[in-house]
Formats: sequence, structure tokens, C-alpha cells
Amino acid sequence: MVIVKIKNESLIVKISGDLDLVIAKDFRETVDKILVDRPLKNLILDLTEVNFIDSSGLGAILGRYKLIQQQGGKMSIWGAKPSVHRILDLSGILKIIPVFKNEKNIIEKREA
Amino acid sequence: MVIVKIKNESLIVKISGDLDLVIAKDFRETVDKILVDRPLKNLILDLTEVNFIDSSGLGAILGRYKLIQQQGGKMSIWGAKPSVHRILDLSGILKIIPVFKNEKNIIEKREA
Amino acid sequence: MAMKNRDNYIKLEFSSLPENVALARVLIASLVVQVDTTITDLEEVKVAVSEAVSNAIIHGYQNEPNNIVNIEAKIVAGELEIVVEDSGIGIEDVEKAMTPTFSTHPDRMGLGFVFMKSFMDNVEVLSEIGKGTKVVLQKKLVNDGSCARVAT
Amino acid sequence: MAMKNRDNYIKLEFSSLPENVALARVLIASLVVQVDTTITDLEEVKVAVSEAVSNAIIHGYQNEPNNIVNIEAKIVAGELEIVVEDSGIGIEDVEKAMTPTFSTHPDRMGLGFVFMKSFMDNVEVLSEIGKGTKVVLQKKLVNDGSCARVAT
Ligand SMILES: Nc1ncnc2c1ncn2[C@@H]1O[C@H](COP(=O)(O)OP(=O)(O)O)[C@@H](O)[C@H]1O
Ligand SMILES: Nc1ncnc2c1ncn2[C@@H]1O[C@H](COP(=O)(O)OP(=O)(O)O)[C@@H](O)[C@H]1O
Repeated sequence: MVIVKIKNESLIVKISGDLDLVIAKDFRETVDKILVDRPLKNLILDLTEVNFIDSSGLGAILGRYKLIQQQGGKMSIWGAKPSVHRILDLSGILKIIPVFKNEKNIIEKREA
Repeated sequence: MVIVKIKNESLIVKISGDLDLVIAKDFRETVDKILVDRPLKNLILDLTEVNFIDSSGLGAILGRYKLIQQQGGKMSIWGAKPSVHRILDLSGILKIIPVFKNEKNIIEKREA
Repeated sequence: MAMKNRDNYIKLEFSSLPENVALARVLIASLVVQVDTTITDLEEVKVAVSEAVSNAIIHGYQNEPNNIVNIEAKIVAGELEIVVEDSGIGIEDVEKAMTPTFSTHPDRMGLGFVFMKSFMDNVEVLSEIGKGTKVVLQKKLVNDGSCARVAT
Repeated sequence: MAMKNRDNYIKLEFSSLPENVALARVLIASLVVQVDTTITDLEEVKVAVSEAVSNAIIHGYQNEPNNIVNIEAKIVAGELEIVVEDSGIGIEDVEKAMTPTFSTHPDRMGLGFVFMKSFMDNVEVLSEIGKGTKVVLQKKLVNDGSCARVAT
């Protein structure tokens, strides 16, 4: 599932589930539809609820990064679980897109 | 998974996962091994963590009910989720084994 | 979400191990959640599949692990059809076998076919002694966009 | 728990729909958790299967939904072997296809084979133009009784 929120100049995209080719397509189409009408300064990708990612998901992330770069914006990633973080790392994406730990999520996890 | 606890004269059995033929076997063997050495007054079956049950699971429950009855003890069931409760109901087991809502569980659910 | 409610077809062959009942159930559940159906429908299909597959292993193959169970499932226009097949001992009298509480095993409740019949719209059993048993389960899945996502 | 680490065999045939990548992944994960393996092993196998099955659908069948993908998996003495097969367009130059970042699709990263190779012990690709592609993935599963249950 892909949920989007626009806050000031930022597009926040929250993905839930397994980020494979099905959700990658959803993600790509949803973001591109918004950015084509309205270039924004930031694309924040919230991966807190993503349990799995493969190269189709990575491709969609990298593609959105390129798009927002072209439009002069920036991209960042939030809250990837360790298994997802590992794949992001292996792919080299971490070297070009900054990844932050979502603090709210960390607190929730500690309390669980 | 089947976890047992003996408290005074009660055998508390907590099952987690899908109560199909695999866990039914585990449950049957675990309980029977204890009761053969040491007849107890109560068998309390905690189904809070059971997500699924089929007729193999029901058969194992009914069999343990018969065993504890023979030994002069009683059986009760705790905390079945709605989908599990429905199957217990359809099978007629609810008419012979009392089913209680696990209060702790209800509170946890409300807070979730 | 894109591509919901498309027709789909799967066929699984697996060893007659008790652990594979869960495997078959999970597979069919993954298929059913592709349709925006209700959680109740999903639960009912899971029970029916569990019963049919357990029967193939326990009765058909008498718990011998080195045999093959087949399960085929298709969704066509929201209509689910599942076929569970074994090449085991077969059923002598299908009508009798389907009678509520009838079981050839002392520990079992004889509710397998009862659940299949209550939870599916249609159940057909084809069996031949020494050849095996084929159970066909059919159900029209209720389309309910509001619930399906919860179960994924 | 009873009957862990037994040999097992499954074979799944399914329509070449994108949604079925998840289905194949869930099925293989259900098989792997029967062995008391680590969560890391489980995650790695899921990625490798996802890549191979996605390739069959996207590249092999060029997203045509009415074709059949086959996946066979067996565990023998803790050794997992998965075979993913399509009857699609085939690969002209397998060696080139397996080169990191090589892709015939502009939107894709060319990391599918890279992930298969990093996450499995052995990857073999057999392909013939116009006939199809067969990917064999092998991995020795680490036996770790302390972790497997978490993943079920
Ligand atoms: N696949 C099968 N192969 C052989 N016999 C079967 C098969 N399925 C069912 N039966 C027979 O039908 C009977 C009733 O089945 P069912 O209603 O599922 O109850 P139960 O599994 O509790 O016995 C079984 O006891 C068995 O004798
Ligand atoms: N099953 C297949 N059928 C046909 N071509 C394939 C298949 N699998 C892979 N290929 C070819 O190999 C290339 C590399 O595959 P891969 O490493 O998975 O990267 P990607 O999927 O990102 O392109 C693909 O772009 C495609 O040309």
C-alpha cells in the first residue's frame, strides 16, 4: 500500500507491505502523477512498514530519486528495518540517498 | 507451539500458532505425558495466541477433555479469537467445555 | 491498488507431510487475498483447504510421508475452485464418509466434510478404492473492498 | 516441536501475474521455516526467489499474464534447491545477463542476478532463445534452533 501526504514543500510517501514489483509499480505511478503537476523540494520515503524489498523496489526508489533530482529537489529515506536496510546498503543506494532512523518508530519498538 | 505450566492443581496449556494436525499432535502428546503421571483437577487451555483451528485441533481438544473427565478433573478454554470461537461453536464443543474470555487479553486488545 | 480481481491459476504438488497442510493453507490464503474478499470468506476457505489436505495425508496416505498431494486453485470472475487430490487408498462409501461425525479414526471427529460443506458453496468428492480421492471445492468470493487489505 | 528438518518437496505452477511473485515468496518462506534456520537465511532466500520469479514474469514473458511459471523446491538434509522455470523468450547471452548492473530494461537496476548470487551458495542459469529459462538456486540452510520460530 502506498499512502502520500503533502506537507509544505515535501511529499511524504509511506509504503506498507512487501516492496516488490507490484507495490513498486504503485509507488512509481503515485509519485510520478504528483510530481508531474507539482515539482516539490523534498521526497521523504517512509519505509517503517516495509517488511521486504527486492531489486524491483530498489529500481523504483532510484527512479524516483533521479526524477526529484532533475526537478531540483532532494530525497531521503526513513525507518528501514534491518533486513530492508541491508538490501539498500548492498545495492549502493545508501551512498546516494540519505537514510534516517525514524525516531518515533524506534520508541514504539522499544515499548513493544 | 505448546507451553505448559502447572499451578496448584491446574495444568495451564498455552498454544500459539495454527492449531492444525501438527500442533494438535504436539498438544495431545504434551498433555497426555503430564496427566499420565499426575492427574490434575483442572486443564485450562489458553487459545489467546491461536490464529486458526480446524477439525484436527478440535479433535485434540475433545480428546483431552475426555481424558481429564475420566480422571475426575475439569477443562476450560480461555481467550479464543472470534474466528476460532466460531469454529468451536460450530463443532458443538462450546456446549460441553466452558469458554471464558481472557480478561488480560481483552484489556491488551483495547489498548492496542 | 492495481490489478485486483484478475483471474488467476495455481497448482501445487507437495510431499504428504503434516507440515505441508499449513503450507497449502498459506498458499491458498495468499491467492484469496488477491481478491478483495471478506475476512470471513478467507477464514472459511482456509478451514476447508486444511480439512481436505489433512484428509489426503491422514486418510488417503495413512500418514506415509513419501507420497504426493496435489492442489489446484483457480479464480475466474471471483469464483474460486480448489481441487485437492491424492493417489491414496480411496473411500469405499463416499456418502457414508460425508455423514457428520462419521470417521474411520477413533481420535477424529468426523467433521472434515461437514466443515468443507458449510464453508464452501459446493463440495464434490470423486474417489476410487486403491486409486485415490479428488475433492472439488467451490465458492463465490464476496467482493468487499473495505476488508481485504487487513488480511494480507 | 515434532518433525523438524525432514526432507520435503514442493512444486508450484502459476500464472505469470505480478501478484504471484508474493505468492511464490510466501510459499518458499513457509517451506524454509520448517527447517530451524536463521532469519537471515530466510530473508536471503526470499529475495533470491523474488528476483528469479520477477525475471520470469517481466523478462521471460514480457509481462504477458497468460503464461505459466514453474517453481520447484526441495530440502534434502538441510540443503535447499529451488528451480524457477519459464517458457518465455530466453536469454541470448547468459554471462552478459549476469553481469552486475546489466539490464535490458531502462527502469531496472540489473541487480537480480547479483542478489541471487550473493544470497544463495550456487546459481545456475540454463536458457535457450525462444524456449525459456531455468534458474537453479542452491543454499545450505544454517540450522539454528533458537531463531526459526520467530519467523513463522
Ligand atoms: N482423502 C481421503 N482418502 C481416504 N479416505 C478419506 C479421505 N478423506 C476422507 N476420508 C474418509 O472419510 C472419513 C470422514 O472424513 P472427515 O469428515 O474429514 O472426518 P475425519 O477426518 O475426522 O475422519 C474419514 O474418516 C475417512 O475414512
Ligand atoms: N527469465 C528470463 N528470461 C529472459 N531474460 C531474462 C530472464 N532473467 C533475466 N533475463 C535477462 O537478464 C537481464 C539481467 O537480469 P537481472 O540481473 O535480474 O536484472 P534486471 O531484472 O534488473 O534487468 C535482464 O535485464 C534480462 O535481459
